[in-house]
Amino acid sequence: MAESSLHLLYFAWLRERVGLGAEDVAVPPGVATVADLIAWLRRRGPGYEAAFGTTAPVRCAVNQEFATPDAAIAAGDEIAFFPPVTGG
Amino acid sequence: MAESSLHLLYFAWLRERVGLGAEDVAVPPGVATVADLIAWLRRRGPGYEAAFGTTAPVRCAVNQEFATPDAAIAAGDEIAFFPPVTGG
Amino acid sequence: MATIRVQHEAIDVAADIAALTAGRFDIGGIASFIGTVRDMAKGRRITAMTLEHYPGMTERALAAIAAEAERRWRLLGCTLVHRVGPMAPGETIVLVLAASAHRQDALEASAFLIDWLKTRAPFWKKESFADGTEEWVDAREADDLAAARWGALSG
Amino acid sequence: MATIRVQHEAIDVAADIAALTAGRFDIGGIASFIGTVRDMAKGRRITAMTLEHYPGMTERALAAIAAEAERRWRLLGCTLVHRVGPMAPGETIVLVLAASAHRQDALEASAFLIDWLKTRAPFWKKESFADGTEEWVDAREADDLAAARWGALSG
Repeated sequence: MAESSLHLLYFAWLRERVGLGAEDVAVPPGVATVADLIAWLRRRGPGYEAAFGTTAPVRCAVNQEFATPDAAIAAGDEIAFFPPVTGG
Repeated sequence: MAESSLHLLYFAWLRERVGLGAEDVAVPPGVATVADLIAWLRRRGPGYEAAFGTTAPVRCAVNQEFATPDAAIAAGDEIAFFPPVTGG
Repeated sequence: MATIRVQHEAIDVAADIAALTAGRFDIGGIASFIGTVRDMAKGRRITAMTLEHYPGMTERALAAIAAEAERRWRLLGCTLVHRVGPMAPGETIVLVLAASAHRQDALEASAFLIDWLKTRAPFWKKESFADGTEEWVDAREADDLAAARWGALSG
Repeated sequence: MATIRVQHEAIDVAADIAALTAGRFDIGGIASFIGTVRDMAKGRRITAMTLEHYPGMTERALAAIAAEAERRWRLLGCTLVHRVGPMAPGETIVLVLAASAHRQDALEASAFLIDWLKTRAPFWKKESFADGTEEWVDAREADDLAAARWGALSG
């Protein structure tokens, strides 16, 4: 199987730790869920490890809908990572 | 005992039926409660009977505090009659 | 602390919000309720609404309602403005504002204030209909029920 | 039907109330919630608050929240305006308006709208303190509890 291209977004302190707000990545076929993607991202460098390797809660949206770690992901998806929301 | 002088106020449809918004009255000693006063007022004329002799609910305030029919009244009191409130 | 006003003039909501919040940096939320004149009642078209009140008692009753809200919730400000006299459909009859550090206090207090105002402040509405007739508005049982859920006067 | 806006500009509460009610004579009440920036957090003085959001998802989330309110209550109008970017203490972060024929719908809807907005719309607050440090605001458990009392998304 070919690699999947994903559009990733990072917000708030996840953006600051990763060091960028958006990127396109190509992930190997085994990365099939949000949890898989997080595990794969953590191996990409210390910024990712600082963002995803903490006990602080991280939330996710797939194609602009809140998603849980077991949510499936597919090529072309827009996947965003961010802390619990604090608007209002 | 001497007669008691009361300051009476009428609002909304009670004012319209009585035909005036305010009056001072001197009531005989036996008129000791709001209920006594209403009974006494009803004998004063058709306007009063039209105001107080109906099944429509009438509310009362003695010295600007809501009062029940058994509330005592005394010389110098300001006593207001009105329908249930409908503000806001 | 509360601002209480009964007035013939139109209610300026923005001015009252500005007055409540001027120079304040401890307020986290302001909840408000604005009551407006509708143009229909019981299927009939209304051309005007006239509010009568009991001068003196009105201000006392509004102050008592505001004081009760300030006892029940942690408020940083509270405003009750009620219009009297004739007004047209679309105009504002009443403005309730409650300010607090955290929103729940303001939200609950504003609902309480309007519920109690509707059942405990001496105002009476008269509707003028398009056919020239006028009618005093009957008290709504729904208003009594809404007010009752807050329980009795404390203290 | 709902008005949804995310903006850098200051929020003009009076203008949004006017827009919601313009030409309408069926509205009996407008409930609102205005969230403002406080100048203290955890005992420290705040000099600025910066709101980040997720463009695209934000508008979708706000529209979904408004649609849910319109399903649950009989509303005649609904406005959600949220500011983003930097703002000073005392400024308005968020405005919620709900209009209805009878007040209970508007009051409950406005409380619901702000509770859900705080837990379901992708905004993040960063506080700048007087000592030059900055901190992302942690989500409040109280907000989750407030949102939870309205139950789950319907339909």
